[in-house]
Amino acid sequence: MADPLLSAEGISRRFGPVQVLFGVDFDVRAGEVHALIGENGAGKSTLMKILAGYLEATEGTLRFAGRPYGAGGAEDLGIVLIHQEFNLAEHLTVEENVFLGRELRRGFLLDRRAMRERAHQVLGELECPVDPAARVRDLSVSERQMVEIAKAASRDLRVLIMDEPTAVLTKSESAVLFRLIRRLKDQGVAVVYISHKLDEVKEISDRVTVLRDGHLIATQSTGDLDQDAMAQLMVGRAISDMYPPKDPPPADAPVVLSVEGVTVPGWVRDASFDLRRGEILGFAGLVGAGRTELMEGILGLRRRTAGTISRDGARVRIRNVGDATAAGIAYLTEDRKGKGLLLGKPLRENLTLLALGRFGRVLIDERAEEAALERAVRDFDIRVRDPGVPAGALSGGNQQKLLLAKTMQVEPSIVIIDEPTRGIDVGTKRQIYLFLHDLARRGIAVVVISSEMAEIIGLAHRVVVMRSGTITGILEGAAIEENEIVRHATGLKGTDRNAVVSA
Amino acid sequence: AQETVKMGVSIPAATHGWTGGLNWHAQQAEKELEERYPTLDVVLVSASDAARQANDLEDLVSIHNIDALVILPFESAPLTDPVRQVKDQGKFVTVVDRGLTDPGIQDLYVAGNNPEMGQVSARYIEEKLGGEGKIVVLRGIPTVIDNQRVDAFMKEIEDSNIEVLGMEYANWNRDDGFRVMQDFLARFPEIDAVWAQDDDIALGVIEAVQQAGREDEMFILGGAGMKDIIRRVMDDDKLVPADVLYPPAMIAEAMEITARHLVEGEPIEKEYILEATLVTPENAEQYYYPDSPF
Amino acid sequence: MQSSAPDTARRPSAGLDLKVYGPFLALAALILLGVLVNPVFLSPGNIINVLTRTAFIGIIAVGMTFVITTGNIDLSVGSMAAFAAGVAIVAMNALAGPLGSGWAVVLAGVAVALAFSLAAGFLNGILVTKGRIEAFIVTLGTMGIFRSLVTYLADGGTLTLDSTIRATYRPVYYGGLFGISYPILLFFAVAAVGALIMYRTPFGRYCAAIGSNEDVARYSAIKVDRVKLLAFVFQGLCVALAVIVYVPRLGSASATTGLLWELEAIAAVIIGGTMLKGGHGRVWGTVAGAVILTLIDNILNLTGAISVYLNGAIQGVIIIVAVLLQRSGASRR
Amino acid sequence: MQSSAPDTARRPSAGLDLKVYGPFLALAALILLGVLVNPVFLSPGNIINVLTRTAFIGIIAVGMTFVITTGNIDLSVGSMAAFAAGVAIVAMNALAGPLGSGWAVVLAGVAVALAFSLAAGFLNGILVTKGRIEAFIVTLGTMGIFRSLVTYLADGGTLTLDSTIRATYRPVYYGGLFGISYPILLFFAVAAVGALIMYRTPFGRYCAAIGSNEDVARYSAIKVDRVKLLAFVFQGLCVALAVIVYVPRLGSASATTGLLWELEAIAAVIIGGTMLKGGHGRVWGTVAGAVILTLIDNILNLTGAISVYLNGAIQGVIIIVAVLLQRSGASRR
Ligand SMILES: Nc1ncnc2c1ncn2[C@@H]1O[C@H](COP(=O)(O)OP(=O)(O)OP(=O)(O)O)[C@@H](O)[C@H]1O
Ligand SMILES: Nc1ncnc2c1ncn2[C@@H]1O[C@H](COP(=O)(O)OP(=O)(O)OP(=O)(O)O)[C@@H](O)[C@H]1O
Ligand SMILES: [Mg+2]
Ligand SMILES: [Mg+2]
Repeated sequence: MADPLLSAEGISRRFGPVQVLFGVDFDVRAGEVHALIGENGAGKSTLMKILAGYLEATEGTLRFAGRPYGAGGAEDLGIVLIHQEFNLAEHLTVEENVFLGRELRRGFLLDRRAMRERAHQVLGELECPVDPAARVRDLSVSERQMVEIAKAASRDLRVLIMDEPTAVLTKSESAVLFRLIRRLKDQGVAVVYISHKLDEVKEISDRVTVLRDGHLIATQSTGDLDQDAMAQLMVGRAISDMYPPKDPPPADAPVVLSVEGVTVPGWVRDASFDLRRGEILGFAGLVGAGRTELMEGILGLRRRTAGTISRDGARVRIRNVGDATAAGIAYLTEDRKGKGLLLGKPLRENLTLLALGRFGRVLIDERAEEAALERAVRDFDIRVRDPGVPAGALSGGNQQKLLLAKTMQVEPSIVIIDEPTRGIDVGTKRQIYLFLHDLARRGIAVVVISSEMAEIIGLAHRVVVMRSGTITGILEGAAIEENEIVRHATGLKGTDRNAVVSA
Repeated sequence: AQETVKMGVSIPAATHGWTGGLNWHAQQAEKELEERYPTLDVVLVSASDAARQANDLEDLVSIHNIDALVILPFESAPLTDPVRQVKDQGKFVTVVDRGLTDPGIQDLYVAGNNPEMGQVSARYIEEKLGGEGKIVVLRGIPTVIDNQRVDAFMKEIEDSNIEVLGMEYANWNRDDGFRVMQDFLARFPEIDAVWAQDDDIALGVIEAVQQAGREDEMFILGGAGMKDIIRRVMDDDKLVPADVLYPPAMIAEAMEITARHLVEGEPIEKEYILEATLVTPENAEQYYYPDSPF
Repeated sequence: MQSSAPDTARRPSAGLDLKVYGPFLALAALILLGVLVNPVFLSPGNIINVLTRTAFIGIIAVGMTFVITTGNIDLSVGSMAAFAAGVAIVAMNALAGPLGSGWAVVLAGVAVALAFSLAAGFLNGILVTKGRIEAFIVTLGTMGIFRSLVTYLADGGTLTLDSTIRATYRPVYYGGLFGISYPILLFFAVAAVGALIMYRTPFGRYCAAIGSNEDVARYSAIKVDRVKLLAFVFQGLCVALAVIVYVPRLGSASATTGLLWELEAIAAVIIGGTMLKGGHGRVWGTVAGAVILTLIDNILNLTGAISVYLNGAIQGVIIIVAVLLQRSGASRR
Repeated sequence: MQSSAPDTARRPSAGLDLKVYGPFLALAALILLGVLVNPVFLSPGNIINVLTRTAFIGIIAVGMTFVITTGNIDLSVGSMAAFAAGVAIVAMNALAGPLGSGWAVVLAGVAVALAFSLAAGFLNGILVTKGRIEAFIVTLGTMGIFRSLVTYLADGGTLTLDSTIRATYRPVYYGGLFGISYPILLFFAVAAVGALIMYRTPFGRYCAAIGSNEDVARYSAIKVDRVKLLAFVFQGLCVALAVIVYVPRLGSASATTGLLWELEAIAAVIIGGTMLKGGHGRVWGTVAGAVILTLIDNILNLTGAISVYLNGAIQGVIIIVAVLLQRSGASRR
């Protein structure tokens, strides 16, 4: 066995009073993919930030090729971290971001052509269509993630650490990423791979390390583990049947939301669908299909040029989120950091921001807020040791939970959730599925946009498939299975709008 | 030993040339008077706006507990009441230059005469032009002083054939004088005289005129008695044939008189009006203080 | 952005706490200095004087706290004040005929001042929100506009309140309750209300939310434009209140009234611990900041020692040191 | 915030393009206005005058563009200029003895101005980076300090350059090449270099990156503090250059020299399309902005039509309209 390229011994880390890592050992060899898994808040990102020199360890030593190195040195050693939370300068262009801090130059001046070409090439290899001259702030989350990957890939790497890179990617993009990882592997790069998608872990990794509550649980070769075993190690108990049994609403259930011919310029053309009481309606499609944009159009967050929206048969005017909330519609954005949470503000203020009106018209009832926070922490199992910290201090998955809790504060009768389990561990995922299932049973109508096929298939009573801005089909019953969805998503099938496919 | 007498002096901060001179003369006088009268203590404060000057008056009374106040008001109207308050606490009040709206307040008034200054300037220009010609006027900072000067000036030339081509504010500031004059020169092909009203402005104007090479076409009349200008008058510079005095030294005079009255109990008359003297090559020498910064 | 800074994220409470207490520490230090320089400093008379004159800037600064918290800025407050004062004076003098010189006419003047300031604030707000122009530019423009309107109104000179009306109005500045002058009372009333709005009402929360991330605010059903607009209108209101206690003091308005007040107000806000980038508003800090600024002037007057020319330099040094003191405190934590 | 305004999302370039061209459109519109007002406007003499005048503010504004791009601000430039000019004049007068009144002494003066401005910029930078104080406060403080130092130096009056030295130095302002004055040439040289640095060197990118997201910059191994510090020093350099062409104009410096230049410089930058919050620097836009500001003034002086009192108002209106024009253009796209 080759000895490790990068190794960490007895790493501990505390944030003020709270300790989040307890003497963790971890190593990765050249040409190996080492997966790191664990529940939300287990300490994965923290550990990786320490390896990559973004955080100091409270205790423990780091070695590279046997030689100890400090936080400062990581960059020069070729240790690169792709952050779980985006780490791009929004005002700058893709190309500027990719080369930020290590620009190519000719003499004093930037060699802009070279950089543009290089950026083009790297993005090309990642099959990512974005223009290097585009501003990052104009990109979608998925594109941003690809840019992050491009940024990392364009360096001369020795160790590549990826913190949930596929959380915001669709299958096809993930496939591209895996090809990249394999190539790097062959070049002898050591890869650390964090993910909550255990199938991916199984597919790509050679070894798996499991963290739980900041403690090292096990490090084993992937061959010896199946997904259930991994899940069990993570959560500490067995996880059976991820998805609760579906019980669709009766066919005559009233239509609570009906969308007619909505067009969002540049994004969505003439989209129509109905949503029934107590129904879970899935939205599938490739990145850029425009699902998010359609929903944002409905919510009045993007300009609609055409289309009508009816609640319980009556037309409603929705010009902004306020109107939507008044109409009992709540939306959970896919862009947690950019549009979802105020990372600098405490949990309480984030939780109640959307529903602040309910916590006192004139003066805010802070006691009620506290109560709400306690409830939310309980109901959504938000793992935070000190509720005083700002939302930005939560682990990625726990931020997602907080966002979900925030959305539910308005007690909507229609919930639109964009990527509900983005960055959420298997155990909690199941909780969320149960939660959604439960909402539907209580007669609430749920729309789920997800890039995880399994999630759509496992949850949705009906599935709307979109492709580049148009609805290509609405699947029901047995028609809800992978091939059928992919065919519609890729345009092999069904273009006549609202062709209801069932079997 | 004799118990000491405190004299508070409140003046505008040095925000342009003239007030700069004012500050300098005040400080000179402070040094000199404190030497001459061991029992006299002078407290000098300067303020950058009317409200602040009112604050200073409060502080002079409440903190320094002065016996007498010498003030050159930032503006007449707003400071009338604050000064009255000082008076009401039984202090001796000397007002300099800008009269309060209620003259009843002051025990002593040492005044420059703004209307007269405008008048004298107007008369000079009028006769030098032989009663007719085209002139431009550069005004100071929008204040009562500026208005008094300009109104008097306009009134004086009313019934002559002098045409005022243009009027702009130059804020008693060289750069603005230069800027405004440049544009006047661009705008008017023919200018016979410039009333700059202030020597700082005048200096800017001179540069602009020289740059345009139109020195021989016009003359410039400033005001105040800044040494550089007096110098030019002395060397009878055709471009600056005269100047109208409005000496910042008046503050020193006021302090002096007040001090003498306080310490030696010397009797005083209620008003000292320093008339706006016209400085010409003939009498220039006697108004030239080479060592003053102004 | 600053929000997500990992290091600040790590010890959020610490940093904030000091942002909260820092200004008061600085204030305490300054008071100490004052006492050392001259014991008279603590005489009730002096204290009252200082606080009373803080009132104008202080009240305006409270409004500024909201504007800055939403991530905007208002450079026009100084000339807005001059303008409102001017209009009020003209109105009162004009109405003296019909209404006599009693409280009726004063109230009329107050009403006029209010109306104009609110309108001015509304104008700023509309241009920023609907016109989508940087607040800096908008208020730079309106600053010039208001300033020269008052110059125009005064024909370049000074607008003076009719002395008989003045007599009626005077007590509003010089009078008081239990030895505390009305301006001080108003100042603290405004601060208290401001603090209540900032910390306890949805509006305050919304201002902070918008200042820290406008998108999140929009996605959270906050009417971003309306909140911003309201912040500017509230600023207008504060200016009006400041004017109401200013006019009886000097009884006049001119082109130079309120010159550079905007700078002082902003400085008070920043010294108070509010971030210029927005997202965090500290009303009581602003109060401390305003008092600090006036104290500096006052302390300089306590000592006849230094050359008058150097006042500005000493002010500058004290301001920087005062803030440095807070920050270094922060890092010590 | 504005960043992901939904409707712009799809067309990344559009909004920016207008930020780039907007100022030049506004400039064109203004020139048109000027011609209509008074044909003299286009006379070579006037054009040269206007551009020459713009030089000071323009050169300083180029530096300001960098400071603002990094998300900071520098209020001290005006008094820094006065201070540097003052010190340079004193130095030259003092050195006239040993060095005579030839170019030697002028170069000495230039060196002194450079030294002082760079030191001043360095001071600002250090206080902002090491002292971790908001740039607004730091530079507000140093503004007061420099201003009153020059007042002190001049005894409240005016520092005047010895006339013989002046004679040597004079051409630097009034002379030129092919009818184009040196200040103009310097101005465009500085702008060109500034643009090169902003768009073609890593430093320029780092400034933008820091202004856009400081953490990201830090994570990308950018020496954030050093870059900020350099930006302030560069600002100092620009001030020095402005001073070098300013002094020979009137050969004097006083307490009023450079008053409010900071405001004009910042306005020029913002009108030029740079965002006050940082992240985006537009050097050529700044040049346009600076010219726009002087033009407004020039046009007003060229028309006798309006009451002098209202100049400020018209300036304000034009500034707002000029920017409004850009924005509305943006939304039309
Ligand atoms: N800056 C911080 N201040 C305080 N606590 C923090 C900070 N950063 C992380 N934590 C805490 O450390 C713990 C581990 O966080 P970390 O992000 O490493 O979890 P994770 O394993 O990455 O979870 P996820 O899978 O959700 O990303 C969490 O409880 C989190 O609240
Ligand atoms: N073919 C394309 N044309 C234009 N933009 C595209 C295309 N493909 C991807 N994009 C980018 O993808 C983004 C849309 O991705 P987004 O992820 O929002 O789509 P979606 O349908 O909401 O899918 P998901 O919900 O999985 O993100 C757009 O912002 C756009 O920048
Ligand atoms: Mg994580
Ligand atoms: Mg989406």
